[in-house]
Amino acid sequence: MSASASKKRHLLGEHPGPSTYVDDALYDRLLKISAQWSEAGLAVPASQAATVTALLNQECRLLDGGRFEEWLNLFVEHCIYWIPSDVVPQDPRREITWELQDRRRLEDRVARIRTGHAFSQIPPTRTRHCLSNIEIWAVGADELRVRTNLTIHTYRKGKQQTLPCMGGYVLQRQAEDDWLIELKQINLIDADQAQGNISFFL
Amino acid sequence: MSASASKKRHLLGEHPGPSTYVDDALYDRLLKISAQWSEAGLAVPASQAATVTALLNQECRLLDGGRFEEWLNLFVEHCIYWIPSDVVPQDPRREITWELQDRRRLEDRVARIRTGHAFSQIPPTRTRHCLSNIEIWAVGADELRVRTNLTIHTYRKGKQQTLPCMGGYVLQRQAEDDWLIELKQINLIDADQAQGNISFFL
Amino acid sequence: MSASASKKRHLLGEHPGPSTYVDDALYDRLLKISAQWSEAGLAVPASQAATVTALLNQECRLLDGGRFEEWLNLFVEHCIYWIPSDVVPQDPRREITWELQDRRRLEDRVARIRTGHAFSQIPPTRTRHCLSNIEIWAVGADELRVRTNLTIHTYRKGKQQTLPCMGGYVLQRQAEDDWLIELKQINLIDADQAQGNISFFL
Amino acid sequence: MSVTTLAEHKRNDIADKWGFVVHPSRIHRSVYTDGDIFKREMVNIFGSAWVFVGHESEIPNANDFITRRFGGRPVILTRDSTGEIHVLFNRCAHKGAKVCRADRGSTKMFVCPYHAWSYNLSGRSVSVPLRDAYRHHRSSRRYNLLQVPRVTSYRGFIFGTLNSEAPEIEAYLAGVRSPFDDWIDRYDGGAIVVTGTPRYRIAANWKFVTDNQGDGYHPAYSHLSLLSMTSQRYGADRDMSYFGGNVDESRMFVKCFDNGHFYVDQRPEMFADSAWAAQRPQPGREHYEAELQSRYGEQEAKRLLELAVGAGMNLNIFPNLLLIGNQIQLVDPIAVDKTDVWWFATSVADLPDEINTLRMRTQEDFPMFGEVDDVENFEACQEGLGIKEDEWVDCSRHLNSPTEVQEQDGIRALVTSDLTMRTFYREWQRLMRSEVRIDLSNQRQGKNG
Amino acid sequence: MSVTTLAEHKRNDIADKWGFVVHPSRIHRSVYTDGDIFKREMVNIFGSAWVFVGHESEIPNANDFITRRFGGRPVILTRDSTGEIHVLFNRCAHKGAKVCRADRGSTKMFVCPYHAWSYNLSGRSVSVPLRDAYRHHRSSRRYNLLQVPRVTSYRGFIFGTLNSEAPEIEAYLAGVRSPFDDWIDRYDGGAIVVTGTPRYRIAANWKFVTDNQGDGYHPAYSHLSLLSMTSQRYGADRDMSYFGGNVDESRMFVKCFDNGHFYVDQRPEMFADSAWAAQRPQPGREHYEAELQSRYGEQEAKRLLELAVGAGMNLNIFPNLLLIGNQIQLVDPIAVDKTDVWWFATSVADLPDEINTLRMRTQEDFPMFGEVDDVENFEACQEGLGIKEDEWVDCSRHLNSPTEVQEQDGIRALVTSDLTMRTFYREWQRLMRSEVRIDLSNQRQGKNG
Amino acid sequence: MSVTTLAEHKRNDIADKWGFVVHPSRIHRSVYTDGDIFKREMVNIFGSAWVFVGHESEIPNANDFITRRFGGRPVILTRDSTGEIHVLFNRCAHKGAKVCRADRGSTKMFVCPYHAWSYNLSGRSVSVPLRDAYRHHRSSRRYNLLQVPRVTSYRGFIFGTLNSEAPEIEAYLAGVRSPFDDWIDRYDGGAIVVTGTPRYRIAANWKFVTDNQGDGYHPAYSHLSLLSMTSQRYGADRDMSYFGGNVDESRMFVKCFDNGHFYVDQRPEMFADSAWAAQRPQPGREHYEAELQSRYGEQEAKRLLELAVGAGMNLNIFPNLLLIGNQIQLVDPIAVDKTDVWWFATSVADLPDEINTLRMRTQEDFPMFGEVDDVENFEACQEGLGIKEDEWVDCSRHLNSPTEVQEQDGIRALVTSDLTMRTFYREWQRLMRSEVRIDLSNQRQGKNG
Ligand code: FES
Ligand code: FES
Ligand code: FES
Ligand SMILES: [Fe+3]
Ligand SMILES: [Fe+3]
Ligand SMILES: [Fe+3]
Repeated sequence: MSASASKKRHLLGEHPGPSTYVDDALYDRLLKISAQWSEAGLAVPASQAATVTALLNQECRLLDGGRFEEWLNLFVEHCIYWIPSDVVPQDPRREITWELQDRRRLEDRVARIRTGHAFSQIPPTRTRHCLSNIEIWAVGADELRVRTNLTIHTYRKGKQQTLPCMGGYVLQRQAEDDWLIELKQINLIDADQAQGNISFFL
Repeated sequence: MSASASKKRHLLGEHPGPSTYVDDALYDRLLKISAQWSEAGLAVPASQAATVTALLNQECRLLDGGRFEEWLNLFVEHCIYWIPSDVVPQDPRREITWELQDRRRLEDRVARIRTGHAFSQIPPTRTRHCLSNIEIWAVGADELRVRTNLTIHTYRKGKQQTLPCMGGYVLQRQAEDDWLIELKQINLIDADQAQGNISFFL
Repeated sequence: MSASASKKRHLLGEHPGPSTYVDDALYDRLLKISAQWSEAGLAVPASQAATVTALLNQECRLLDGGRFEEWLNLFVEHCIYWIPSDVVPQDPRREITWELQDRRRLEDRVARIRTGHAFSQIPPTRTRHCLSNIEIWAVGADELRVRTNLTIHTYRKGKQQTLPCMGGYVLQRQAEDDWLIELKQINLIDADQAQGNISFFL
Repeated sequence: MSVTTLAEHKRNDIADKWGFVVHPSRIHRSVYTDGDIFKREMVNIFGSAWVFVGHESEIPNANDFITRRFGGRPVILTRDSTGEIHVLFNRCAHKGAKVCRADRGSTKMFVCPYHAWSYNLSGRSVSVPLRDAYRHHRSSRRYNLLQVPRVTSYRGFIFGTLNSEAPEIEAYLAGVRSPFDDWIDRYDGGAIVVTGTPRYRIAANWKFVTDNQGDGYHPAYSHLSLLSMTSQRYGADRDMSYFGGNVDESRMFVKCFDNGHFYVDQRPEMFADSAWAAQRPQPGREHYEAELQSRYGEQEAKRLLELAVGAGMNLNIFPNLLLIGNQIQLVDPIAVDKTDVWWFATSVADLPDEINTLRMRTQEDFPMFGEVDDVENFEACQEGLGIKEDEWVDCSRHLNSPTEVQEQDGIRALVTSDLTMRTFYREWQRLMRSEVRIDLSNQRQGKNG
Repeated sequence: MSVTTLAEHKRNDIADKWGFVVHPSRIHRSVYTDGDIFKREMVNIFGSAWVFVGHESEIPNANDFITRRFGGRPVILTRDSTGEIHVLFNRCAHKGAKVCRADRGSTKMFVCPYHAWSYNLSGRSVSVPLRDAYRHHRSSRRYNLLQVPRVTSYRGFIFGTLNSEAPEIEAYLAGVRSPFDDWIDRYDGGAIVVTGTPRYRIAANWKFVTDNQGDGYHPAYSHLSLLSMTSQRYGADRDMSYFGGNVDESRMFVKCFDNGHFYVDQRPEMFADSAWAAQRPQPGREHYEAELQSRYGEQEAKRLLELAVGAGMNLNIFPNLLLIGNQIQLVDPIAVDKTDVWWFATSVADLPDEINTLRMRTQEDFPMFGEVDDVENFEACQEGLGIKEDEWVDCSRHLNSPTEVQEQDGIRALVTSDLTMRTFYREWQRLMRSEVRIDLSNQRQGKNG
Repeated sequence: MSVTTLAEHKRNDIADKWGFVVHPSRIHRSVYTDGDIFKREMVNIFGSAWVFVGHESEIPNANDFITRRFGGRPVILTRDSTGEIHVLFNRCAHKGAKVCRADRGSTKMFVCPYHAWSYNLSGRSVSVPLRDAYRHHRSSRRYNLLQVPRVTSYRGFIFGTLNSEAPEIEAYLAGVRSPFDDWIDRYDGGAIVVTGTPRYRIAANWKFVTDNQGDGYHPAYSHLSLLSMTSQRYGADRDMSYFGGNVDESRMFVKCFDNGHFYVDQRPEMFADSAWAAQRPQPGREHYEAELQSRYGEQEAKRLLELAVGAGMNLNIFPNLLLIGNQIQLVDPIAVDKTDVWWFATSVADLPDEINTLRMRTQEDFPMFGEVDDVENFEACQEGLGIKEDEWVDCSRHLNSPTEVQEQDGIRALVTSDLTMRTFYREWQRLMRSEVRIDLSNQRQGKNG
């Protein structure tokens, strides 16, 4: 488990401060990262792979358990959660997405669910986030990229669904062997098609 | 492959002896274990993880191959196979389960299929047991816990289904690097909902 | 990534030379290999497992990206791609398969798609090849066997499907830590049942 | 346009369709396969008979609720703040949204998530936001949920009917009341408590389940794997072995009553000696057996252990309540070829924990070892009856047999007799023939009392 | 056979079915649940009214095309080589194959993949291989694709109708034209450009979406989570907080027009002070705000930022075009209980990039924070209306209220009035009552012009 | 209620519906899309014509069986202990369960898993447990399975019919018998053996498959990818290249017969020179070619290799048997828009193993390289025909062409002529017009012989 993550930094419901990190440089970076998922770099050493895999397993486990505040703690302060609405993700400045959230709005999403009146999640969508084909490589000393096949099985109101996705993660080093998530990008297999209730966290 | 497992200890059809290990202490232990799947402990070393993963892969492979007698040999003598009927598993002394089997009744289940008249399994449900998000940690010197996302794909009578589950295993050490399964707990994503034909082994 | 694979050896569209390696010896070998997937051998060391897993992840990634020429480069010259039409694969000399392709015909398959008129793949089937339960063992010094559960999620024309398969790979050593695929065998869970549009690469 | 067969052709021409499809010795396949007949059943059967909805122990406290289907209609089974039980239509009086989205829970009121019209657990309107805009509605009952107008609990079993002319429940139960009471009274006043309601979804018409409930002919064959495995592993003369051979010569029997009810009595065989001794072993059997013996002594332990096995009766209370072993089954039709079967497990208050623990494991036996094969056969029947040219389901076993005995409260027959089916379909036919109009409009008129 | 209720029974007997199901104060459940009514809607509503198909900016250049459904019919929206717009039936004139298999693209012609009959983007036949074998076809128009005979663009919004007697679009829009123009003219001539068309599939009848569009009663309740979260995290008096309390006392109102159109005007509240200031914060808000202020100065930045929030109007242009905030909605019925709702996001040409970037993030707010709960309620209504015994959907809010004001071009009413629904269904009823015959056979006769 | 078009409106009014939907030059879309028409087809076509069920080599030995569908009905194709072939309804005579749950196998009898009524492979009752209780059934035939009353093998091809008045199979085959014999006799008496029956499920009406079988117009276009790839990689003049250009000037032709049968003859082109030489290469081609040459010499090897490629004929034997290349196709309708197409691969007894190995690889070529595109087009037609306003499927190609030649046993026409479709639908129309009543009740009367 990430050491940084275990320090709880956010209480939802506080008045969140301004969000200034979502600028053109960030959008440019997102586009560049997005285009790079098609090639994996040199695999990291096994021990690092184990650390990273543990982090992602935890991420999935927290989501599946509905522990969204703890889940948010796995992300760096200046994080992005991105679900493009096209199969080849376009520049989110010029095309709408399913979701492109900064930390503040991720917290809004969690806070909404916690009001007890988020009817689209009453009852909640049950999920099982399954990772496979995990490829991990370093970009510089303090950044890791993780490309996965993320298969999300869901159940709600008598209906079971499978959402096959590419799950792309960018991790930032917090300490020697301690990483947090900067970016979680989810490419739905049918990103450009009609979606049902996707008001849970993918 | 587990060294212990390769020693065949049971011939089905013999008159099974009494089963005395299912007592209140065991039920208490099951409840405690069940509540602990939400947190993974410190990951075991890579070499141990490889041994355990090999055991679980074998378990899946034997099930998918319909080799149930060999599959039973992967379990310790005093084993439990548990499929709760609620999303948050309740005390099986006070709430019915889909299955809570000791070794004797697991053998009954296999023996039934082997009679050639188990119509619910004629033809057999074809399965593909897929493991992901494997987290392994030790509890003391001789016990391991393994938490997985167990996705079971099935095919029978023209119908394909996917059963997303949490698969929780408790392993007991038999020798230095040799483990067998004490508990296999399967939490169906829709454990509290109507089930179709689940008369195969999950 | 496989060093050998990065050397592009084939340009589709050239007049392919004769194919002489598909002979009775090869068919006998295929049958023998096919019968051996039910038992995994001794797992290879972790570092080799990492190399192999990287190769297979790349294979999946290239398929999912529609990069079929690069994908072909992951196969040895004398390769086979085999999808039996029965649950227990029969001798392909005496029973038809869904596909049993040598390199030449695999190239034909790719070339067909590249004509721009392969209507069964207009639009293309979107795929997500997910590997789990990976078991890797050596057979002699220069051959590896890899048994996987290969779950292929697809999307096309508004319809999502899951194809649960046993994916069996035989790898041949090209250099010290460099392997290519000799055989990819895909056992569909419902190999003996009616199939829809499977004109993509499984 | 798609008439195939002479018989179907005839059916279209004849006046008494229901007389045609239900014949004393056979049932027409369309009764199981025709979507229009199914739709009529939801009105004429489930809108007319007393329908089983749930058990009081599922909503033990004031403000408890669970959701169910009532002949396909989404309903909420509630216990209101005064303890009274209601079966509310889960349908907002405003624009029709389901007001309750949970499977179960406890609440003072349901607030419709769309415009916040709210209702208490009696179905009465609590508030309508900005209600002034509805001054034209003359009755304040306009804002109530509709509900099943007659709801009753027969000793913990909750029934409801949409039929204002239905007889009282006791009269409705007729002769089956006595074995029903037997089933309930087995524990010297110990109250039955539902401890889990697993559900199976089956791809077959709901009446295959009720047909099977009275079918003493099938166990030796449909449950052959169970019987074989048991005798292989545990020797002869174990549980259910009495269904082998010529079972009609056994001491078991069926008994059929008015209004479509019947039951099968296995007790004369099952409890001839010790049912506990004959039972396939449950997990923990020997441990808890020893525990009980040491605590209560041999004899009392023996008595108690006999309560850890099934009741030895298969009751069918028309149309959708079955009692089988220690379990309560609710048959819940979803479509002509789709049914949910709810298996309510039961514990008994005041019995030792050990007995209730054993009961849990006992009640997991038959569903996994036996019922699964029956369900496979129901689904195989549904498929087979898809063939139009083979039209009839036989229910003529022991037809007009001299072995039938007219007793005071019903007819007793051999255990493999199809008299059970004939009894069920006679009532079914009567109801399907009738013209049913359900009118609940008075619930929205006048004053909230 | 499956008539349940008195009202349904009556409906079968009465002459004016459409008069029965649409009543001034209530709508019958079958309007939302009956598959036959749905089929008729595809002809009588979507075959008769002006149907919204797409926006010109989706096919900006000659030879561009996208595919859509037109009341269920697969169509291709094209801009031909001369720039003219067509709505072609995606159905080969030969044996009926879909000729276009892509969702969008640019091409000179569609070549049918089966026998290579080809068509230009006007639907005209380009070539028929070995055409000699068809000498008996007298008209060369025999080889054309059929198309929606009347297609028009109202200021970028493309409508088509199968009805040769439909009025011109301007007349059809009637009073809604003025707020529609307002919506379009918000940017001093800056052109609206569609930047993405995400789609949601909902398990509910399409009219729940249009009903909701004019429903000023629901926001305080259906969007309670959004309002609570906003006030918890960002304080009172933020976006949409004006829907709380007695919203009928707010300055907002609805206005209803001929031909089924209406709109809800939130602008009096939303833009009372700064809508931008009240907006829940978007990702990048503070950065881009600072950027704009430093580039354009405080005041111009303020003006511009007000264009990064929604328009404050909910327009309903009968039957399937909605304008909501900055987004265009196309309501696309698939089955009686299945609908796709397309949400076209918009940018504005000539506005600074920063504003358009902020607009993207603004337009991601409501779909994920608000609409999802409405959709949940639509689906809950679809389920609830499955109950036959509770037959009516209420639309009587502020019925015949003295607060209604007949203005020159329409009727103005309180913001929670169901007058919007009543307006919609009056037109719906008129069309459903009529006998519609669609005859496009002339398109295949005579000479290609 | 949902009538859309003038033509549909007219259809509802006219007496001769079947005359309307099948016109000499066009077929109405409803023939492919109307569920009621499909249901009638299962009776009037599949209950009346000789239906192909399977090949003798699939059940080579006494007691072998396989399961199939017969116009939707689940059947068992058996070879009984005396070697006689039966097509049994897979439906128990008791309560209707499918008695056989396996896809194939070998057994002495089927024991119904529900109550163990058992049947031999002739469909005759073997035993009924505790049969005494059925004394009232007068005939022992009451306990038999129903079966297709007339079953015949034409040279290994098994056909059955429910029509007691059907002509003998030879008369039924009429003119197609001769090319059918040609196909069978290609191997100098070498017997055809089925070696695998892969099945494709397609989302389209079954008749698109039969229409396509006689369609010599489509290959150059629908199979363009195959032709392009082949010429790119292997040069011009390879397999099927003769479908390019004006194929009507080729030596190929179609020939149409009574009773809906027809065939397309490609042999004049395909075997003009060496078909083997022109064939796209199979895996192992060069190895086995060399092997055969060294074993049998150049000339005999050449002769043998010509048997490793397809037969160059497309036969359609009404309604559901197609021969294409070396493969047998069984067209198996499931729903109006869902069809299984079985592709039986064939080996030939007595041919060298090398040839049969090559045949396997040859038979894997077209399904994956060609058929997949046709299927895509069938499904695209099914979608396109969903549009009600464009009503007709054209089948007028070379209508009334002077190039048609009436020969003794049939009419010969140009290879792209739609005469094949016109032939099929003339028979289809005749059968759909008739009133078919299937009565198998006599099978349950009298004595088991
Ligand atoms: S639908 Fe329930 S309050 Fe409006
Ligand atoms: S169907 Fe389009 S060209 Fe034939
Ligand atoms: S249904 Fe076959 S034996 Fe009873
Ligand atoms: Fe039973
Ligand atoms: Fe809303
Ligand atoms: Fe073809």
